[in-house]
Amino acid sequence: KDYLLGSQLPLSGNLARVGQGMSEGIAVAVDLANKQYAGKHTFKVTTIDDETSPAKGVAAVEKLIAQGVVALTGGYGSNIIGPASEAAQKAGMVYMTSGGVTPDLTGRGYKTFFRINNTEGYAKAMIGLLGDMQVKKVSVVYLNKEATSNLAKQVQADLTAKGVTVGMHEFDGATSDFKPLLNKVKLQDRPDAIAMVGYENDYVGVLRAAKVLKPDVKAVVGVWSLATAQMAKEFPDLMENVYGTSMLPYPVEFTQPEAIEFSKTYARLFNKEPDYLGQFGYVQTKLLIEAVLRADEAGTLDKGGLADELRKTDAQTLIGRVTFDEKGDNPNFSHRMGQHQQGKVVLVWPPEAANGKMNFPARPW
Amino acid sequence: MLTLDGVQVSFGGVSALKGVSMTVSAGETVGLVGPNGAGKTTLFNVISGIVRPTAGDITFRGHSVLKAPEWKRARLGIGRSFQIARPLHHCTVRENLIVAQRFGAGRVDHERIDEILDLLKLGHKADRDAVSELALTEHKALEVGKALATNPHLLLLDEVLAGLETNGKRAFMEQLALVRDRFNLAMVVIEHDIPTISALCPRVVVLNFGEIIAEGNPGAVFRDPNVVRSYTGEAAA
Amino acid sequence: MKRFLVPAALAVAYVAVPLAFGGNPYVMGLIVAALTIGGIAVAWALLGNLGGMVSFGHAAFFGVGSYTSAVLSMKLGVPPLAGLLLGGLGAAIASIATMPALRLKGPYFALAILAYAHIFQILATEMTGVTGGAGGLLSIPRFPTLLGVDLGSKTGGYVIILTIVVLSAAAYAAIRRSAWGLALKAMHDTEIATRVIGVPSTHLKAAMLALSAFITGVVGAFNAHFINFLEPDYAFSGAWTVLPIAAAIFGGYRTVWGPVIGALTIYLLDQLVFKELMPHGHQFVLGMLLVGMILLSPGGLAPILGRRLEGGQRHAHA
Amino acid sequence: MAPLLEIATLRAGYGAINILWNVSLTIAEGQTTVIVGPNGAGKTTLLRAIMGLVPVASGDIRLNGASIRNRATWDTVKDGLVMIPEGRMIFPDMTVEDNLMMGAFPPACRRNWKANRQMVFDLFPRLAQRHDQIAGTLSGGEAQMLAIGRGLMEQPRVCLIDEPSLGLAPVMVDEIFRIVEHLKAQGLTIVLVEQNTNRALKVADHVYLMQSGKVVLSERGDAVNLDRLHALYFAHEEAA
Amino acid sequence: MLSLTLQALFSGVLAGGYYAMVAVGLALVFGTMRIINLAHGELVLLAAYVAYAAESQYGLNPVMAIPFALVIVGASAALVYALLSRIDQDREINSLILTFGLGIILTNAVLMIWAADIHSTTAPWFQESVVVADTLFAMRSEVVFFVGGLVLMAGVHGWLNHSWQGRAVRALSSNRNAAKLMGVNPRRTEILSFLVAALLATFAGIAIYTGKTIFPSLGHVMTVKAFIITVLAGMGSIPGVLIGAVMIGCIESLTVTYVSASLQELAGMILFLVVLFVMPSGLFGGRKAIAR
Ligand SMILES: Nc1ncnc2c1ncn2[C@@H]1O[C@H](COP(=O)(O)OP(=O)(O)OP(=O)(O)O)[C@@H](O)[C@H]1O
Ligand SMILES: Nc1ncnc2c1ncn2[C@@H]1O[C@H](COP(=O)(O)OP(=O)(O)OP(=O)(O)O)[C@@H](O)[C@H]1O
Ligand SMILES: CC(C)C[C@H](N)C(=O)O
Ligand SMILES: [Mg+2]
Ligand SMILES: [Mg+2]
Repeated sequence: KDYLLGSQLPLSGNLARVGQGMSEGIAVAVDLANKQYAGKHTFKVTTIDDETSPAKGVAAVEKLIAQGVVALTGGYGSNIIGPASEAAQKAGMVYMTSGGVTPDLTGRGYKTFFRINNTEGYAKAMIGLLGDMQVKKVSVVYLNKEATSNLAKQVQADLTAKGVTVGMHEFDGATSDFKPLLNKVKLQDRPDAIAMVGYENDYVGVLRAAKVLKPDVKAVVGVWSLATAQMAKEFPDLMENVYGTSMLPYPVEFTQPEAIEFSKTYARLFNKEPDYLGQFGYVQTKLLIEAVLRADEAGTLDKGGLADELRKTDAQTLIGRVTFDEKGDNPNFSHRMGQHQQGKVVLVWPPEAANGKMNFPARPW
Repeated sequence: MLTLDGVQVSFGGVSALKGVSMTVSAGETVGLVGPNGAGKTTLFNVISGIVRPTAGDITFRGHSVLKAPEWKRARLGIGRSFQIARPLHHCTVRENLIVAQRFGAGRVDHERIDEILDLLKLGHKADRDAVSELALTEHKALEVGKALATNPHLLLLDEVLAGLETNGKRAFMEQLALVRDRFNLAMVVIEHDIPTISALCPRVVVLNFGEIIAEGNPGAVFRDPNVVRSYTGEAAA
Repeated sequence: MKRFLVPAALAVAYVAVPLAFGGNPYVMGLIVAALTIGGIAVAWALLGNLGGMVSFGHAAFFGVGSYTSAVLSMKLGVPPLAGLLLGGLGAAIASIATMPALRLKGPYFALAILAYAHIFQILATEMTGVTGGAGGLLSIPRFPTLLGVDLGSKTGGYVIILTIVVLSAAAYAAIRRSAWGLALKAMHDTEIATRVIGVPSTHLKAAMLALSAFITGVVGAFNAHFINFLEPDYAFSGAWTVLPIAAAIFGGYRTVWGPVIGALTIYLLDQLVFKELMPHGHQFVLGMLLVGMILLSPGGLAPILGRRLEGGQRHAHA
Repeated sequence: MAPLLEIATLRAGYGAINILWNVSLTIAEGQTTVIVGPNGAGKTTLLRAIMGLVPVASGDIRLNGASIRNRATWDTVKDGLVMIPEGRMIFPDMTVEDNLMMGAFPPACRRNWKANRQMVFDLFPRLAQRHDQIAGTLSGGEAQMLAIGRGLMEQPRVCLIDEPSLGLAPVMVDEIFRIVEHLKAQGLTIVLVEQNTNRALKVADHVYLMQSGKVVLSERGDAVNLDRLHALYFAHEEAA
Repeated sequence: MLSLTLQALFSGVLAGGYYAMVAVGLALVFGTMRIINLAHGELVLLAAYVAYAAESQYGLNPVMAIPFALVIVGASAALVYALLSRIDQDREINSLILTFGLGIILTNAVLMIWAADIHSTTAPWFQESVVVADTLFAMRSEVVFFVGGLVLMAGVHGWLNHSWQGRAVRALSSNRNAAKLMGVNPRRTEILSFLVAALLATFAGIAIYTGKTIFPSLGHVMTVKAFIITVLAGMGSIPGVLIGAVMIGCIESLTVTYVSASLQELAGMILFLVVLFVMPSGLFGGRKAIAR
């Protein structure tokens, strides 16, 4: 049987890069599913570029629904996912994502909305790592966007509760010179660690400024697209010893068959190492496909049974255990942390997932 | 009607007007002459509000207009032409006058517009597509027409006759005299052609380096040795 | 011929379009988005063509209009339809803050307004209490059902934005025909020449700026209730400036309907045709379209259509 | 004398509007040719057409026997054929000094620019005073002087001058005609368009009268009768 | 406290250097042709991507990539000029749309060729810390290109104001027909100014590639910033561009240091407006003719 999935993602505009990464993961999931169910089912995904615009995200969702997709997987940026998933909810269509982590999204209590990650999970990982390092003073440098400031504030709250002194430094997306900001961190805060919450170009900017100013810290930690193969390759002399959220080590180890399969397929399709967005896109789509099949077997797929079927999900995945609560959130989500070590990414937190020793104290410069 | 009292203007280091005082009475026609760069156009700019004087006062019909913007002065009755014609582009000749009436006089009086067009011999061009195709004479006439359409009491004419052929000049001058009498205007006329000025203006004011150096009836003024040296030159004397 | 053109076009717009596309929310949504751009484009062209002021920051008025209406309806329960007018009013009031810029000319004015757009955006981000900050506002009230018509639906939204655009264009046309319009038109080349014949040019320009801001604000308010979502980056996005300008010039910014025609053409071609042909790089084609248009018909699309209809007599500036 | 510049049945105009109708004239080397005619006769248009600023519809323009009809303005200038336009054609947002230096732009003139500038400053001391002023802020007459001075910087061999006395005070008009006589004495070929017929005829070797885009009179300078010339102007007035 | 301020000013000046390098090409084309080239940022970006391609494919040092970038950017600029010169009516506004369209084309071409990933140089030399007087820190690339940029800008300024060709470029924009009467060939002169702008764009592109990160949508961002600075300077003034850019850079870094990094744009914009309201034609906007 043929199944058509829909995907609405930013392939151009500001979020083009991350949208591209996620769409690659989705493609891998579809490819693997077609292999797994070869002869029985085929899966296809139609992707529409939302051009990093909420209105076009809505239009894309509407168009995909009109084309008869069974469910939606994708979306990036809470601000676009909000209206887009609202349109999906109106049509009773399941919207599965990992591209928007703000609590507002699940706060709406939509029956059709599901996501496998959330702000808490990222915060848990950052705080866990910083806690294990036993740092006393942390400077949080964060972008003034919604997802980033949410996460930064959560980290601040949790760290403060643990008695850590936290300095908060908000910056604007247009910032390209971070020296004045880091100089303030260096001369006024004098922290043990710097926690960064932003996106890739912000990280490069912060790290370069730090490399110039050389503040006396013990660790530099970040989230999202940081502890990735891509960054290790592009910025070899910037990344050494930097910590970031990462589900898989790089290179991927043989102890994880699914991970190996995933990264092989990824390499075959896109000729590069999977990045973290690809992992999420893959996991969400794989879970979605499994639920679609279950619902179809139960005969409820076209009667709105997919959401119920998804809610029954309880799976061990590349990003750990996934279940969904009644709001569609994944309460188990907690990220792992990796560290750049000599061109590789070594998992260092939580201890049970670690595949190497962490360098601490260690600076990138 | 118009009184200038010690008007001074300077542009950066250059002082273009150095304390000019003069009066123009109702119905009077005054010729304003002087060498190039003497400050004649600047004086017009001051009266019509385009240039703010650094010192001095301007009263028009009993009130100081020093602080009034250009458009208010136009509504009070100061009309002017520009040395380089500035028609309202993209409008027909008639529309030029309509705008001037509507804003300068407050309401559109089509009879007066027709009369102005008639007096200035612009009637046949009035509704043609755009003013950019007018010939030089017609541009000059339109400059005057726009000012007239604001129902002015005082008309400032900056070299409206310059560049006209001898016959055209004479004809245009006659039109101006007609207009003046018909609308009972006071006029200040800048002109470099001595016969023209002498014929049109019973009183002449000579400006040199931003100062009035002579004033009086044309016959006497143009024989004044100061004026001859700086302005008329031996050839014309 | 010309006399029947406008009523016929209106009939098609109000009746035929909903009948034809009402069942297809996707296409209807695109048409609404195109008209949203078209509405701003009309407002922009009004300011540019009549006021002689090219603005690079209409997003400022769009954003203020949308936030005004959204916040009023969410916090004070103002009905969305009333919010439209209040949004316009809010933008008009915001335009007063921009009026010192009227002293500026050409690119100086254009960029000053852009600076205001940036400033308003940052204020919207920082005034978390009122605007929800970077997180923005979700679930903004939708339009109600009136006389059995669900204005909150795609077709309802279409009728509202169409009406906004038609009224704006009508206002634009009326001003253009008046003595005000003549004075404004004349002002671009020689502002001083209009001032010395009694035209208070700054007041006229201020009025045009306020009107243009009002229309843009209404359109912004409409969009907020139609999309039901706002955040500073979105409400003040440069796209709300750039697309309308491109649309207006593409369609012919010296005509009343050119901006609307331009917006419909560009947006719908881009989303319905180019995106189909080239899912990833369709903006590339859009760029080509703009370049080609300027080179082939510098006056825009409307003059070409006009020439077709009337046998090519009219002046581009008329 | 062999004609240096020859205009043969020239038609030219602006876009759809034709202004010059089969205009023919010859300009002899070293002579001063004066063109007079009522406003709108097409005198300026003729000069612009010679310089290549107005497209030629038909006819020919020959300099030293070679057609320059299709030559670009900037190449014509290099041949020493120079036009001094009326005062509005200055560079309004450059300084007086830069305006003058632009006159020396043709490579052959660059070497002498300093001496030439001094000459211009001697002729028009007002320009020397205002050398740093932005040209757009000059008075009408000052701009006219600048246009003339800039033209002289081009070291013309053939000089087309358009209404040089426009807007100038009587003293300056005297000065201008003194300059024209001086140039004439240096052997320059001059084409002078003037409204001030009185003065212009005194320097003319040959006179053309143009009317409504046509040449209606061609006579040696010393044969011209001013009254008859003015009568011809009137003929135009009545016809119109 | 003092060293915080000093570092802020130092960083601000260097940041201003980047802004100026991008803006000066835009200002040149505006000052000479009255055309706002909205594709200028994209030309800068193109140079940066050429450097990236050269470095990632052939291991070429970014500085060595300048000649290649110059050829490609120069050719693109010439193409932009060729298209622009075909516009004859409503030049100001139509050239906006034309160059805006070209900008979109370039951005998307970059996106299709190089994808949306961020890039920057891998050569460590550029990223080393340069310390002045033990208190002022900078990245080597910043210092090197700041100094280089100053020299280049001074050269262009000198060319524009003191060379025959430079003067012709200005004359042409002031009065086209009059310039022709002076023997100026308009096309040749204008293309020259476009090529000089391409040279500046290339240099700026390499500076950005070695000192910052590049991604496809950066072109538009740079155009807007450069435009703002050009206007702040008073359209067409090269020293003005440098001063305006440094002012913006400093107010931003001071705001970061003493208020908040999220308000730096706000501070820059307010400075911009304040300057314009006091000087309606920019810092060096020049004297304007009044009516006559
Ligand atoms: N913005 C300015 N900056 C510097 N000087 C200026 C400015 N505007 C005018 N001037 C100077 O002021 C003087 C007076 O100029 P004005 O135009 O009033 O002369 P005018 O008497 O009308 O001369 P003309 O008969 O030549 O038209 C001139 O020398 C002129 O160069
Ligand atoms: N750019 C233009 N476009 C259209 N028509 C023009 C243009 N310039 C001049 N004309 C027209 O061409 C005709 C001839 O003008 P031209 O300037 O050649 O006359 P002229 O003999 O020099 O007159 P004057 O003595 O007034 O300077 C006039 O009717 C004028 O209106
Ligand atoms: C983790 C990321 C996918 C979060 C995303 N940047 C957001 O806007 O919510
Ligand atoms: Mg004057
Ligand atoms: Mg003439």
